[in-house]
Amino acid sequence: MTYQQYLALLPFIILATAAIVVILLIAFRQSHTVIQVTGFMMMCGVVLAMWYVRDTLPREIPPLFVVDGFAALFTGLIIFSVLVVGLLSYIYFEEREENPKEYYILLFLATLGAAVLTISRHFISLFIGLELLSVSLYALIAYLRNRNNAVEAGVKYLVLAALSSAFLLFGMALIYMETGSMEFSAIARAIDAAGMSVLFVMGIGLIVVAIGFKLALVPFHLWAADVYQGAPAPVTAFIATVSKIGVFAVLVRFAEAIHLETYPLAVTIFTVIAIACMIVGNILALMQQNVKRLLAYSSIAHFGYLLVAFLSGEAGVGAAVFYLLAYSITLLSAFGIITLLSTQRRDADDLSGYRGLFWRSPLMAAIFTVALLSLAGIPLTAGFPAKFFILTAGVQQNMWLLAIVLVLTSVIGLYYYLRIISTLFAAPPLTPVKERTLHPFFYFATYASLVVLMCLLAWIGVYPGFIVENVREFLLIH
Amino acid sequence: MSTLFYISSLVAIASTIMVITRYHPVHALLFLAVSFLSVGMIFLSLGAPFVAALEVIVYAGAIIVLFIFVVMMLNLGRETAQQEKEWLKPKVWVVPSILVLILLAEMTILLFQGPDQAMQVSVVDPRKVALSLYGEYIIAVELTGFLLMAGIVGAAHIGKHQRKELHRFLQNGEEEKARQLREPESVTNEQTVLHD
Amino acid sequence: MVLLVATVLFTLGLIGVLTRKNVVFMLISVEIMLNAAGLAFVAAGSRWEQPDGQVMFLFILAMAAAEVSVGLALVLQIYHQHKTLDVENLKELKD
Amino acid sequence: MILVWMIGILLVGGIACWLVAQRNTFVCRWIALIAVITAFLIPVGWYVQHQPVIVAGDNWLVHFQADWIPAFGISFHLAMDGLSFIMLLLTFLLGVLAVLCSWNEIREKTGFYFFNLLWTLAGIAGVFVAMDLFLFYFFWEVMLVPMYFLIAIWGDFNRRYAAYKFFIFTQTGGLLMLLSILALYFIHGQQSGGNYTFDYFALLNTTMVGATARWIMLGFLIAFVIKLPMVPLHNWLPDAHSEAPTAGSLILAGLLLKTGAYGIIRFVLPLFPQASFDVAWFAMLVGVVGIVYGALLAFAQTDLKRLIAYTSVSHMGFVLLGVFAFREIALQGVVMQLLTHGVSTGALFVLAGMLKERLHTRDINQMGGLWTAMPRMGGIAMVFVMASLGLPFLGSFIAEFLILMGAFPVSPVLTIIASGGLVLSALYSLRIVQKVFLGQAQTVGEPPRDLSAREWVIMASLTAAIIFLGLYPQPVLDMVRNVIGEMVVRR
Amino acid sequence: MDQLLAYIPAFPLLGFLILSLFGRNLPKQLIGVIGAGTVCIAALITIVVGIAFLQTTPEGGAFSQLLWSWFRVGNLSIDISLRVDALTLVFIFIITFVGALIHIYSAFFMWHDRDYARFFASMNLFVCAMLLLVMADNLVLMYLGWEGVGLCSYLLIGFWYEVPSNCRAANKAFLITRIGDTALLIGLFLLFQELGTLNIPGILQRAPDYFASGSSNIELITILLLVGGMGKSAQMPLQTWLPDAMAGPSPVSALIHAATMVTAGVYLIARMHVLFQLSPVTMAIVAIIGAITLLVAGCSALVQTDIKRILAYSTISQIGYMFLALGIGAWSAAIFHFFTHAFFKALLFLAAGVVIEALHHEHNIFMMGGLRKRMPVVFFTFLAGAAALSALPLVSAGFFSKDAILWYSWSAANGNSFLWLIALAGAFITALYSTRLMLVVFWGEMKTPIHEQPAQGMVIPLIVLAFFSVAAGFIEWPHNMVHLTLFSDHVQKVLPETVMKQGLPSEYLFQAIAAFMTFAGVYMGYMMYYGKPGVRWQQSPGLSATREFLFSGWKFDQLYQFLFVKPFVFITRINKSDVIDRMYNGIAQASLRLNSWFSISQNGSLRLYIVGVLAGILFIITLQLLL
Repeated sequence: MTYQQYLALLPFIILATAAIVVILLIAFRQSHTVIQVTGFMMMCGVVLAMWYVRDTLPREIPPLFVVDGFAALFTGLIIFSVLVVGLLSYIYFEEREENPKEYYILLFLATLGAAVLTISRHFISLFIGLELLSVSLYALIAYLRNRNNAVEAGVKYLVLAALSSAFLLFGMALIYMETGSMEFSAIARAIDAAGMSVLFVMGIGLIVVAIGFKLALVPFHLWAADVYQGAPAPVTAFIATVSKIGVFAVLVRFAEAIHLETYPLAVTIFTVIAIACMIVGNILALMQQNVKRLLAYSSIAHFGYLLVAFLSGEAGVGAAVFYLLAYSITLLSAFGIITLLSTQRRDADDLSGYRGLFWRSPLMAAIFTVALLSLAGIPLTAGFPAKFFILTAGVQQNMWLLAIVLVLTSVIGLYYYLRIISTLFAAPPLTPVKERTLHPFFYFATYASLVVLMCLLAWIGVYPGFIVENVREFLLIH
Repeated sequence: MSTLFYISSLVAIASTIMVITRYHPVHALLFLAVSFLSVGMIFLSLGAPFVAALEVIVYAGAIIVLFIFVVMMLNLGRETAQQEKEWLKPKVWVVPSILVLILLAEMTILLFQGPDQAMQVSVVDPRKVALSLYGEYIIAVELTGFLLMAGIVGAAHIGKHQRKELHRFLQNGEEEKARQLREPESVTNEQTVLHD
Repeated sequence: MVLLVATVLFTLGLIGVLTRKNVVFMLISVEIMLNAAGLAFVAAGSRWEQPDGQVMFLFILAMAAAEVSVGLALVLQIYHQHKTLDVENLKELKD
Repeated sequence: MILVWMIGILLVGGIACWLVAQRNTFVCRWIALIAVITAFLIPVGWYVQHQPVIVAGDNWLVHFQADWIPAFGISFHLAMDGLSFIMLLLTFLLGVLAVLCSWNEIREKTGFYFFNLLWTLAGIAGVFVAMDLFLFYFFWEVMLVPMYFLIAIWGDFNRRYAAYKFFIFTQTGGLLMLLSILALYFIHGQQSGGNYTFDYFALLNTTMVGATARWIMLGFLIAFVIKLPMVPLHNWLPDAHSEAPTAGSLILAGLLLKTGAYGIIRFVLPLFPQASFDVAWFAMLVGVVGIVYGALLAFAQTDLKRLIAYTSVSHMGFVLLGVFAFREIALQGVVMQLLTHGVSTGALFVLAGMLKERLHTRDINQMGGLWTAMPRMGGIAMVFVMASLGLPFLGSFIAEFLILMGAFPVSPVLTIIASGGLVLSALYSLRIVQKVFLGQAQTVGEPPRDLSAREWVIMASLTAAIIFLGLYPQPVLDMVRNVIGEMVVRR
Repeated sequence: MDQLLAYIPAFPLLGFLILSLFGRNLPKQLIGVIGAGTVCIAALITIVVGIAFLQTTPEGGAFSQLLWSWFRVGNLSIDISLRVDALTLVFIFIITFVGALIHIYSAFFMWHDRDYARFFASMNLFVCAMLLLVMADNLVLMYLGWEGVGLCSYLLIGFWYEVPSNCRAANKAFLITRIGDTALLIGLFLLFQELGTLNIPGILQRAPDYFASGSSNIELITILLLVGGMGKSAQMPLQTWLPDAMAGPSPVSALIHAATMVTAGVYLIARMHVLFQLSPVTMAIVAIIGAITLLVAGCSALVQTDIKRILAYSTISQIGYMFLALGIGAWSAAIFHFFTHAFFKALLFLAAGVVIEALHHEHNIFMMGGLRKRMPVVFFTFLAGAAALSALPLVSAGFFSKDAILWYSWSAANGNSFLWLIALAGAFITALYSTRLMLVVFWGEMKTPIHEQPAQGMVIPLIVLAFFSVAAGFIEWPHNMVHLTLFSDHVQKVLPETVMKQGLPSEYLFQAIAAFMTFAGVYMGYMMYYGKPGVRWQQSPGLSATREFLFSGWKFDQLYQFLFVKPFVFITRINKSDVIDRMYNGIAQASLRLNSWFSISQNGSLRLYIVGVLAGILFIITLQLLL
């Protein structure tokens, strides 16, 4: 390993260090606040490091990793999401858990896993990244083990994740058996040389199970709602954003390496899955009264949309990145509101609790509304250009079926977003809800960051050009 | 060599069937040990002595012990067996089994569709593995450390329990938590030792 | 041939996960599946005379250990809270 | 640049209203009023300045272009021709009235209300001047959201249902249009050798054949006819109109429906001359069905606002009939219809709102004999009822006359059936007067008061507008002559 | 002189504007002065214009004035411009002159009404619209007037809006005439499509060259115009609205539903005579419709008991005469009958109004009686009107006009004996019901006490009208008597001369027969009703059924109710909630159903979730196997 390679890995090393640092801080019995601030700084450090090494990219670290613009983009997205999740976590855990510190270890480890996924170009790194993410998530989901059926959610996630990992491994083994290599590009070369084989395709099929599980694609989506509901709100936000971004990144990299679009079977499978996601996700959400579950279903649908971009090949990558960015910001602000509204007893996931929020707390409701409109893909919010670019990608590749299903299902989707919005603006219940005034500083900071997120949504919604240009620029680095 | 493979394969499959059909947890775990051991034999027959040893030590040794430990701790004995017997009615397992068997059949067909390679046995010695592990895959090893750390921290946190009323078997919970912490660590140690 | 064995083991594990209601048994079955996948890797490694298969097996081993430890911790919690290990009792999160 | 100013004033005014309302709702109202009036005065002032230029007949009067998302060939391109100018005038006129008629009606959450109102108007104004298809779609959606809030928050009892329905219907159309826009974008891009752009003027040069053109055209058309609305895609309209607050109904009926017609004239016909000609007969048929069907339904209603809403369905059928006749006379009639329907139906909705304010019901069976107490309102109502049934010397007649006259040579049978709609329109229109104003006075409680000064201003300006349009429509016709002429030539 | 034209409608319009905007704040006297005064001024201007016209016929046979260009689109160019030729002059004279008299009368008649201003506003608007109708230079402007008078008719029939039946009558009137109007409108479209213009002179000039006589297009156009005219003029089968329209105040009935508006159809056909002459079939239809109508309405008039309904049916019947005359090409006779009819029918309505007012709003003639002595002025004026209606020879204006129609119905080229017989029968019936009306109302015992005597201002118009009812006929004598044909000379500047058959019997014979029929009618009425209170002869069952049938206006209302109204109301009622809505609700329901199905999969069971994963992999592998 050369200096250059180490340099390229610097952000990831910092990320790993963050977990260690937290352990040390715990060992030195530092307070929650200190850990939080340190973690925040470390994450900022990661971003800075990423910025610092930007010019040296792309850099390969054979055989496991490659750090290129694509990875930088996705890692940036992940770190950005984690920053917000961390912020949310503070006020969330401070009053709920007497022992919130290990949480940060797990959080940073999971982030590390997701970040590793974005740079992996080898089955081993893929697998380890994925497992690092999963194992941390088991614990994170069940972190508040006495509350909210967190343990139930944890067990469900664990069993299914382990199962899907088994599928992943078996699929990888089959591919390895066929090609004699676990490196994406080597696999592609081997396949080019030897031609496509049955085992190879079957291996891909099995890998789809694991990826599908992580991304909560139909029919591997069944866990999503339960886990979203059971997990602590910031963790849910984490699952919905970071873990999915990481997995999606590696999926795209793998697909690009082996030219997935040349396999009709894979295309068919993904098309069917995309359509199923869009339909099932949206339909399931229709009557849902639990906001977290509803967001779970909506995220199923959103990954259906995202698959449209994924299926459009190279043209779709930019769209997908943009979409993920918009989607993360949106979801983070939504979960931010849920976190802010959550009480000590339970998460604010019952829709009836949101009744008339606009008249009690206009700013919060405005943030939530903007987030929901963005999810629905309404102009002036980031969701609109995001969906637009995805449709552009789809139409460009003449995927009319997908495009039309996307359109029609987004219409169904509108209904439930509007349902929440209507609730926010409905007449408030008579009993006044007491305002929480704990931790004024962090409370304020969270609030402020949510406002920033909202503005970001609006800014991207109105002027997506900046992001588009930058994404393009980054994607050219490879 | 291939005789060894066939015999151990049959043993592995048979004992695995036993694992999933046993009512008593301890019985099942014992069959699991058998299964792991026979898989270890298969490894040997495939020319991978190093992993064969690891299979025996870690899987059959550490992991099964961990299971047995929990089984013992929760006192999953005859009552559980009785319960399992009630749960495992044919109507519960028939449909899933048929589905899975269909899957098996399909996968088998696909396996045989693929080019049939004659099984060749070439020994990959531990040295080669070690070089590879600490050569190109060194970062992966480091990451595995983090993976295990996640496991430890997670298990440690979740294993704690705040309830005032403790189950009678769990009154000395602290101790048990400490043990749990220890188990995964032992795995890391073993690895480190093995690669030295 | 090895793959066939691995497949059979894998599907047996799958049957186990599906049919057993006891969480511990489910975890055991998952271990079987992981083991089967490991077997496939080792077989592949030996086919190509590479150490990579065995290296992968090592990682699987580590992951299985980590997973089992968290899993069993969860089993303990479940037993605390529900006084049973029946997964059918874990149905509070639903539509 | 004036176009940007117009939209910008409304947007900023909206935000200002919201912010100020926390302190003082009175000031908030005045801000809203001043913002809209300013926006109204801008095109008027411009007209006064540039009258000779307009007469000289340059189609495109004002241009504004700036980069927006250059990577996708999206620019912030606004432009105004005669048609846009007319629609803008209507928009701001009704906008002023909408603000006025919400003056006392909205007592809660005033700031947010005016924010939504002004933003809706801004969106509509944007739709009328956007010359970049992406931008057009953007504005198309921007006008929806605040409108949704207007219905969902300040609406009547069944407001949520109505708001959903409104949003979902229009959004369905909108997204289909988006698909079509994209398809057009790529086809044009490929034809012009990689010049991917959403610019209207560039896309006009796209050549398409056969099925492609038809499918793409249908995407646009469906979006527009949902807005129009066309039977059988009209179902959002009665609910939305009847549940919306008065100003909401006014804007819905007066402006939002017009965006659909505007879209057809501006985009469908010029972009797909052949394809739209191919469906013309069918579209005319559906238009006629709409005329008759809407009239039948209007007659049956007992909810006043619902009744008026169905009359819109009926009247908008004329638009479809006229547009797809591809005759200059008919198209001119369509433009007139847009204006006059906006004024007359808007006025009827305002009246319905005033009645509701006084009687707390929309059920016409519970009204009657109101002329005695409110002769002024009765007289005004008579004017607009007559406008609705197409009495000459009111603008609606000119519109319907021209449409039918233009459509007659194209399809006499359909035109004759459509003319039958005139008889039906008399049926439902007279029913309004009869049930509400004539008959025995209801003696329950105090008689409702007649129009206040503010209401009088609203109604008088609408009345003046409709009579002016009826007696001297020539300025309007001159304004759009070139636009329409070009379209007919294109075909 | 051309520039004066606009003032004729402008003054009533001014009156309307003032009264409608400020009416309720003005004192009643002022309202009356404005209301009646503006029309009187219009009448004066008309007379000035008329004299100028008669002195020197203007170039092109008409005064015309372009006010402004209404709309120009493509080759369609419509102006607001007025045109007064000989035909129009007759009409505007009647409208303004009779209108002025009726306005003066109303100023007193309506004095006690609460909505005095509204009444005059509507009346003024009506006069304005009616003037526009007849003065219009193009058919679109004429249509404006056409619809405008419909609106005013609607407003005035429903003037006393508190009574629901009045409103129903108003609605009915508007709707039925609207059907005709729509046909007229379609006619305009067709006309424009063929000729490319809607200017009346242009049409009249181009049509003969463009259309072949009897071609299907011209037939269609003229039939559509005819239907328009039938609606306004209450001809079969669109006549049912007129009797109900009597719900309005009497001056309204006099002005709108007797003198002016209902003759708009006559005007239209006369105005478009060139087109009609090109289509013989339509001409025949016009004549037949006129004939049938005059008979049907006359029979109904025989049995009515409401004084105004009698007059209404008689109006329908008399307009039937006019249509008959138009249909046989006796253009000037038709217009002449319009001219005289306007006077005597307005007179009759106004007088009836006085009677009704005097008897506490009593409409039933059998509750009246013996008014001859008590209200002599009214009696004599009414007598003059009734005489003119029944066309008493030589002493009434009605004789001269009706006799001409009877004569032409036989002798004109398009006439025949059948039409003549019907017209003759009509004359008999007319005389019969006129006599009945006179005898029952003015002779016999008094059954209702007189409540008040008419004001002086109401009597003067009656007397003026009575004078004209007697004297108006003297300007046009039958050819065989005095050679004085002022009226037809005047009208024939515009309208063609009637084409006669060859070899006709002596005109005296026809006059004698007609006179005989009239006297026979009078005599029969005298026999049946003189001194016989009540109507004992009606009590036989067969007759009473016939009476019932005639009384209800030949059951046309019931027929329409059954054929059109009920089905229409039924359809609208069942579809009130919009079937299409059901479809969308169905979609929504289906989504919700799907939702509940999918929701089953989210039952929280981990094992089910695993089955889901299994299903997924099974799907993938099976797909691979199949592909």
